[in-house]
Amino acid sequence: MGNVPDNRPSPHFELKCRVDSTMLRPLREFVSNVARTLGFSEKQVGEIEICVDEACANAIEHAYPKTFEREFANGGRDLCIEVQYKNDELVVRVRDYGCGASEEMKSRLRDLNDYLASDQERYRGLGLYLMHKFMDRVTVQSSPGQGTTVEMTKVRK
Amino acid sequence: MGNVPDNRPSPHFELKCRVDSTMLRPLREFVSNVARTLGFSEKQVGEIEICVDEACANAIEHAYPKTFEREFANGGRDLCIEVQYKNDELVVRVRDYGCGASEEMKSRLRDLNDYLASDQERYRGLGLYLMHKFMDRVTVQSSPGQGTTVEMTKVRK
Amino acid sequence: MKAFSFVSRELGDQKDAAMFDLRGYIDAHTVIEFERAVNASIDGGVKSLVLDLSGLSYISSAGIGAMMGLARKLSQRGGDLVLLSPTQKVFAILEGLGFTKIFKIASSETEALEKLNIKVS
Amino acid sequence: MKAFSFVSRELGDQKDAAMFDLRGYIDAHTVIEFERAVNASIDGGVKSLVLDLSGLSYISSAGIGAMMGLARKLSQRGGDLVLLSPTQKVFAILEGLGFTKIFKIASSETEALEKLNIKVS
Ligand SMILES: Nc1ncnc2c1ncn2[C@@H]1O[C@H](COP(=O)(O)OP(=O)(O)O)[C@@H](O)[C@H]1O
Ligand SMILES: Nc1ncnc2c1ncn2[C@@H]1O[C@H](COP(=O)(O)OP(=O)(O)O)[C@@H](O)[C@H]1O
Repeated sequence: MGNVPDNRPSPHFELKCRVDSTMLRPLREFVSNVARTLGFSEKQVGEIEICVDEACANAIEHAYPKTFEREFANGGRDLCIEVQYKNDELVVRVRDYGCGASEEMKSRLRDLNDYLASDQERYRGLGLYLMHKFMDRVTVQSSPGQGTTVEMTKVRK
Repeated sequence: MGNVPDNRPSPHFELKCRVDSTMLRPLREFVSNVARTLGFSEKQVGEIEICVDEACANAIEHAYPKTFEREFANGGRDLCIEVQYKNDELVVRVRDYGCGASEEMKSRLRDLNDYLASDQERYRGLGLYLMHKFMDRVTVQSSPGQGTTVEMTKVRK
Repeated sequence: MKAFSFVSRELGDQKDAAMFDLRGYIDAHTVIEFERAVNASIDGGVKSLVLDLSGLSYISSAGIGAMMGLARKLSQRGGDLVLLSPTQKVFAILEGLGFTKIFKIASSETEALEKLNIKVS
Repeated sequence: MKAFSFVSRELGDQKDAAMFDLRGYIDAHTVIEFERAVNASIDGGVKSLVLDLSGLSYISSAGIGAMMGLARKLSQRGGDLVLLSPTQKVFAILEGLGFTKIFKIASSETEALEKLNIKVS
């Protein structure tokens, strides 16, 4: 668009919640519904939906191990989803306040062949691979004990 | 339930946003989707959806008259939706930071006959009537210049 | 998946009756498009309208209010408005508010035409 | 509107082949129920499974991982897994990740049975 000002609204959302995994559906569908409203194609909407779901599921499953449990009544987990849209880019930030992730996770972009070679009751480790596959940019910020923020950007096409 | 502790999770959401009316859909569907996930019937889910929509539409349409316009780039409006569930009750609070509403609006529970007797291009004034009709409790807090909060409670049946 | 769209066609033998097949939802945002469409039709001479609601997933007070205004306008011109086949969800909202007693509602096109006193050739 | 449910039945003439008709979605929450259902079936002697995905609205990595584990388990027992008629949305996700080359996917029940070498009487 160059110097032409963009007169379309730049919506912004900040959703703080305490939830368990039953609420993954309303969370992922909220963000994908925002993307749909912004004119993303149904294919892109589906890709955004699964990436948001994976990031939120990770926050719920991995960020709060047993030692944190006591702080959260009734199995709820604190997380925050931020959504911003500007210049055809949807930025989604999923933040938790948990144990933080290792250096390994940050650089983790598991090869699909590793995944396929593993033999498990339920294969795991596809979440970050998937985010990198479906989003245009993914960054993970985390330090042990400080919680984790996954920032994902999708360009509308 | 008396003294028996409720072990089901009590989810809590606080959604702050800057939006225009195009975003009414993702907002109302988010809250109704949370209600669905909590086991509300489809009929109750539909009633919650329209009440949330009306409250948000009011915040977007009425809370920020022209004089406020300058503060909000690109036609965005600030509002906050809080959702809480406990002991079979869903509480939804829709808050704006606008001009506030008159005493008249707070007590307004327009009779359907008044509505029908009015002759307009587009009939108006059904929003608060509808919230009172479909929700179990509705309270409006507002003072001129302080913004408005509509609190609505729906009991799961 | 457009938020709101419609397809319109003439109804029966008359040139002043039309059917609008509504798709998507009518809320405070999309009501503008709905009003533009039906007003253009009225300006073109249409007096009687059937709104097919079977593809309408949602309606808010803005949409109900627009349909009330439309019904009033048509009756002032000697015509009428009939709502056809609302989904269970939309019907429940209209019923809960008392509008199923106010709007003419039909469950088939034949019934809708009868309610408008339109003969099918 | 349950989050996840299924209907299962025997397939063809064999007693060790079954069809699961999946409804709803499989994510990190509902995957537990999905695994419970298919594992009970395997414990009951089933070796070959067709999962009808036409009613599955969504799948996340948890569901894909569970299906991968299931396929591995069945092949270890001399059986196989076939996915039947995924919706466009689910197919797009599987395809984007490369899983349409890994899972056996059929677009009709006949094709699914052929892929399992099951004869229909
Ligand atoms: N929010 C988080 N907090 C702490 N650790 C995390 C978080 N997200 C991911 N991880 C770590 O990174 C690993 C890889 O995540 P992912 O690729 O999504 O696969 P999976 O969740 O199936 O294990 C997880 O197993 C976990 O150890
Ligand atoms: N958030 C708000 N801020 C300021 N005024 C409001 C707000 N919500 C409602 N009002 C006032 O109350 C009136 C009645 O609202 P409502 O019953 O929803 O009908 P309508 O929005 O169709 O006028 C509005 O016309 C407006 O004057």
